[in-house]
Amino acid sequence: MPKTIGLLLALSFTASLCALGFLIWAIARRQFSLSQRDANTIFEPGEAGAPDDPTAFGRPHAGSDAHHFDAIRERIDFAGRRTVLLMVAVAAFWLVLGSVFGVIASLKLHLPDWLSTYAPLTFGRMRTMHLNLVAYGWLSVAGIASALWIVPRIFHTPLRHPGVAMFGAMVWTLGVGMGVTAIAMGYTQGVEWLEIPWQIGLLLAVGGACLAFPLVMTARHRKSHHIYVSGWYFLGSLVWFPVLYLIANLPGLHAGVQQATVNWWYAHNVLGLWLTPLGVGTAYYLIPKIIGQPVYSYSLSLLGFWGLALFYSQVGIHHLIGAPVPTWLVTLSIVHSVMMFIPVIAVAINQHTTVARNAWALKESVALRFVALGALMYTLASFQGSIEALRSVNSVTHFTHYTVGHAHLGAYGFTTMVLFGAVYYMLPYLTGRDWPWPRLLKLHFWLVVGGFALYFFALSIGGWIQGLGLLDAGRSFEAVTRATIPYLQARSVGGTLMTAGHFVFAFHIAALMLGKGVPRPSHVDLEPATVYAGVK
Amino acid sequence: MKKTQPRDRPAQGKVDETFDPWEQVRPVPLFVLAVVFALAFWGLLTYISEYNAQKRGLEQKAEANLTAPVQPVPPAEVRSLVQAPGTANLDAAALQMVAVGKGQAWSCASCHGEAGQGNLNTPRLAGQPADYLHKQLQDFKSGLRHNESMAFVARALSDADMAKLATYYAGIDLRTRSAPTLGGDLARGRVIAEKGDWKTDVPACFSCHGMGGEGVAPGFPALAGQKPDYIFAQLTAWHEGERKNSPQALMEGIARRMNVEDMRAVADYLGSLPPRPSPAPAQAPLSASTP
Amino acid sequence: MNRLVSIFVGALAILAFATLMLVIIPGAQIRDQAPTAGLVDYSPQQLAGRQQYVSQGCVYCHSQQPRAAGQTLADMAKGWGPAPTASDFAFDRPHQLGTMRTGPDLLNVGARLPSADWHLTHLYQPRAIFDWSIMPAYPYLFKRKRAADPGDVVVKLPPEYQPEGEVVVATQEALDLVAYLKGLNRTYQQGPVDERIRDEGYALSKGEQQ
Amino acid sequence: MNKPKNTDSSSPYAIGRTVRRVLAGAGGGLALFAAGTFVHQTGAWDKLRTSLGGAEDTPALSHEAEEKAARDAMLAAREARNKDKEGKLAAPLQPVGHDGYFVPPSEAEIPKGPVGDAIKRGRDIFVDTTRFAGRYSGNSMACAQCHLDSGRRENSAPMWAAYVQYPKFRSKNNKINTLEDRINGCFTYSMNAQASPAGKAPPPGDDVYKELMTYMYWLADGAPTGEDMRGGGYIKVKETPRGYDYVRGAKVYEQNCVLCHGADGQGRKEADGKLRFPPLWGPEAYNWGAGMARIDTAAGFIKANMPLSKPYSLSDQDAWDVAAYINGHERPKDPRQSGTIEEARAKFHKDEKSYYGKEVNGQVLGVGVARSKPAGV
Repeated sequence: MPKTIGLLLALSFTASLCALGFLIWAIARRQFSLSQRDANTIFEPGEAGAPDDPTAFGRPHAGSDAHHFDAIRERIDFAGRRTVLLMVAVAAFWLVLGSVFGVIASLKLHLPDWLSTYAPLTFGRMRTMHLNLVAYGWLSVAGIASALWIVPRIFHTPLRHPGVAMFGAMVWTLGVGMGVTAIAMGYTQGVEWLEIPWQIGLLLAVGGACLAFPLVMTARHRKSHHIYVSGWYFLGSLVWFPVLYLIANLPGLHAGVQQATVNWWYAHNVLGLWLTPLGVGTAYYLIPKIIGQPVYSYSLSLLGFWGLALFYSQVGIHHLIGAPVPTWLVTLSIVHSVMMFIPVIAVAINQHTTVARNAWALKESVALRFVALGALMYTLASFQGSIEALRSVNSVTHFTHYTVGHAHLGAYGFTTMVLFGAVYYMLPYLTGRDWPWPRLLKLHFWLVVGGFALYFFALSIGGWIQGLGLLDAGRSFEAVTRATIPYLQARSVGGTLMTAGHFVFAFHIAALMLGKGVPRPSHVDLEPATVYAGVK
Repeated sequence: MKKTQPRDRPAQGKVDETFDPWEQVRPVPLFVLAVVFALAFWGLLTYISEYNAQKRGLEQKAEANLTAPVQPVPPAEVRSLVQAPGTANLDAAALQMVAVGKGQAWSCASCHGEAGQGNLNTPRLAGQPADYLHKQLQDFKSGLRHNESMAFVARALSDADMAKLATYYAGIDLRTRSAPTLGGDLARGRVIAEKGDWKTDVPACFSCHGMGGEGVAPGFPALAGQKPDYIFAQLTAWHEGERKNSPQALMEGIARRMNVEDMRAVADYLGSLPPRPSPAPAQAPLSASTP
Repeated sequence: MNRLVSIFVGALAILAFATLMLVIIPGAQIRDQAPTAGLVDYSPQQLAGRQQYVSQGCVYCHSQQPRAAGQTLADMAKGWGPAPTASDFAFDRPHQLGTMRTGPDLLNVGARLPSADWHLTHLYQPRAIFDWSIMPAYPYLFKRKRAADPGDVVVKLPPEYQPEGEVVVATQEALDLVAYLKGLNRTYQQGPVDERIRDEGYALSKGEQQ
Repeated sequence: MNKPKNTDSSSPYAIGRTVRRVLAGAGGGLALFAAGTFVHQTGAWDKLRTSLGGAEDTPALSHEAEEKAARDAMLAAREARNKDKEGKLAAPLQPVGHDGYFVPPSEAEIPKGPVGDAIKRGRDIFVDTTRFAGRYSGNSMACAQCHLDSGRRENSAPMWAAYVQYPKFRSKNNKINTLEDRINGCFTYSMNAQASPAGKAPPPGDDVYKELMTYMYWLADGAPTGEDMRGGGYIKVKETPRGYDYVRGAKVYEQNCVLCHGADGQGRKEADGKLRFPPLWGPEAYNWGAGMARIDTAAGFIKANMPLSKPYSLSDQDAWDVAAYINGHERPKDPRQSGTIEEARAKFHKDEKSYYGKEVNGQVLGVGVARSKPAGV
């Protein structure tokens, strides 16, 4: 047995290290290269440094002289316009519904006799519906929408097969709706993150494939020589998610502890190889785009992307530290969790230096505020996650609300914030109108930031106290429970503020889509024929 | 933070159709390289130390296997080992409470087992001094001893009921012992039980609970054969101040001065003792001090 | 990084490697293990109860994996029982190891709380026993009746929770769930130690320090 | 993959620069790692963890390690001195624990062979006198019941302090006493050997003495002869202005002693009928001639040792009172008493603090109570 263990550990780690070493060597030797032409290219003269953002109120409109290429972009945007708009609307709906369920679940933790008469309203189901709605309804849908919008832009070509994408979006939405209904009725697979029964999961698979296909086709027909870093993340996540979802859902195959390893391999990879790339890819596009400055270093982009793939893919078992799984497996995941510092530092330098050197833009653009804050949260969440995976820290935080706080820092503080920014940025381009009430944007921002701060700190402190209590041999469960209740109440307040922000967000989207807002000057006659003509 | 005026920026190079965000050509910063290397060293060392620890752990386990712990009596035998308590003792009301319950109270046997043998932190009741059991039930009712489930039961019992139940369980002669389930150091447990740790004012358990831990009426419950998980749970509860109903606060003080490993060791040792020592112990006591 | 194929192939290769390390090899290692000697498969009623456990989402607050002594003694002190090994879960489909302890660990609840009546009272209204409990009540798993019919299991309740002039009886779902909870008991004697699979990193690192 | 189109020397990707950068990175990494390891080694990490409330690693009882170290040092110094031909090395210091008391050897240090066997037999007699020296034991007591922790406990007349005091002159019998004489006294008074099957204390030169003395010799290993050792004997409790009082003592007894010694002072019985806690008066207790029958001695013992696990928990006043209460009960008669109680009081109990020959509860104490039948062996 020691031989096997040694062999496996050595194999995994040397493989990862070799890959990393090769990557660094390749970067250093300029094997991945940008052409000199790329190097000289930034933005249009005059476009550089000008915040290009429809949420930058009070400045000359985007679409003024500075942004004459918007004409081309608008043609590109046009092809996928309806699909993206539909998905944003659906995502916002799921977000509102999901966060209402989340608030109900949160309230039930300190008002346990509230709404206890009907099975679908019980905590175990409310919490599950919340998770599935926000993960597969809001984050995935909004993330794909942002990918559908950004990928054509960075490839300089309109979205191919938008009809297929539209179909895929509908099937996916149907799948999420049916899945959540099934959970409410008590039909669940009983495994965290994989509750939606696989029969309904097939809808997600079909829908996902239909959404991925147009993106791959668009990438194949790209008009740019270079694939921008956002593209790597989007394309990577597109191949990763289907594999993950299919393997984890193979019916009848997984059982017992083995299923637990599959469970956390999947659950953490959904975050790491699906939601994170969608968020990072979006941030990688929006931050330099809004600011008008290039990201700091191409080499770091490479290190960030491949480091994420190498290390994030093997961190999942840190959810099973101290569990009945092989020791070597846990160690493997702990080491890879700490290795996550590498890609995170790389991404952090690239994104934060770009923002920090152009801090003025934060004042101008609400969208940038969301995205930059989200990117910052990504760094924090990843650092926190790496530290949380250390055995001594994990002993305290495992099994507690601290972990819930951490999960929300990643899924909400990072991904959701970035996607808020993406929606605020892209909708004016897609609808051709500006946001009707600029103040609502700021209201939304402060509601979710304030609410989330309360939420996160309450759960982190409360969870830490809970964890210490659980480790204290003589402490009764009563004492531990009583100690956490004030923090759970604070969490409910924070969650309610966030949900209020989501209502503002959804209302604003609805208003914009229903025709409110000042029309933006259009650059082109949006006829499909001219769209393609313009970019070919 | 350098504030850059947007319009001050010099135009960068020549115009290209590639109008999207892009990345500058800059090598990986040195400190990032250093972090990568530092993490690589750390990871490598973690693996090596893990591998060695694993190997050593297996060797230690192989040694530990040689000293096989006491074999527990399989649960199935528990019942057959109950020696019928003197029928004169049996009270119909007590039997009713034990088997069916009374009012809101669940039946005793449903948690403590048909023979009062207990499991994990549900204590063994068989053979405990009646006065001790009676006092505990009263304490549950009054809240002096805090246990919600037992308080729930005790609220439904009159003082006479408690006395009957205490007599009933005191009369059960159950010979099973418990396996040491906590993995404690049995040798250390034996030292604590037989000799105590006088320097920290932890007297030998046996000095009060009986030479074999079989209990000394009225105040000192039997420890021999009690569930190790229960003994450990109670010791830690005293240690932490969660339980505080021992006479003269003796156990509160003693447990507070014990460390958790000692509590674990002694719980395992006491549980694995036979409930009633045979009249002549097979081996001489390990310098038992009997004040 | 200007070619699609290299991104796709690289991404998939890395994921395949991760799958090998995290899913396939551990899966093979775990499946080599025979179920622990004392472990018995669930009865049909327990399986039905397990279905209830899954469907009510109990796993989101209750773990089923006490921690080992090498990591902490607190789990033992709470009476949650010995740390299990992989082969103690051979019949668990789906697994319910759980990651939260908003409530106590339940792997051995059938050993420490084997009373069906206790569980019925507690499921109907946890606060009838623990006034500080934040566990949901499950009134929809019970029926109120004027009088119990033969064969009905009446829930024992304190006066303040007893509906006036009615009795509370358990539905089949509640009885199944309780049967499952009573069956949760891994306190049988474990087999030889070296064959067990569980994370012993804590115990090992402690040994290393000494 | 594209080949670089131009590789001019100023490019950051020239091979020389690359190698230098990677080497610098590796060096920096090593330094970072070393710094991290150093921080970890200094314990800063553990401090941080503890300050955040993380569980501290529970150390083994520190006093045990300290005591073992003290003994090991003494033994090593002794060994070195034995080897030292010129006699330049100083004599080893006595082993002392963190509390300043002498550290007797641990059970593990009992040598093998005849000496070790004698030590063990002595220990057994000491701990369970009725069983291993039942022939000479006239009540239900044992040496270790007043000399706690098998004669090791400081301030409960430990054997390591007693051993180095003999032979010495005792006014009790007005002559030089050897250790054997002293133990003979224990049997005569504290063990009330008159009621034993043998009817008297062990005869001079008996194995009981040899074994007990071997055990005591071994316990005193490393203690200097003649020294008045710290923690030897019983403590002296200061006299209180209110003096001692039988009636007040009854209350103290009720609150602190009844649990173990019983309201009747006869101890408690185990399930198999064996006596658990020592009787404090009556036929199974020490007789009127024992040192413990003096109220000041008993108060010293009680104050420093009782109730078990709670030393020094009673106030001086309570210790005096409860000692008076206990010694205000009838017990086996003083074997030295040949005439009347008054004579014996004048001769043997003059000026001492005891109720011997005084009236308590309407009865003159000292008459003595005897067992209904001698315990068989």
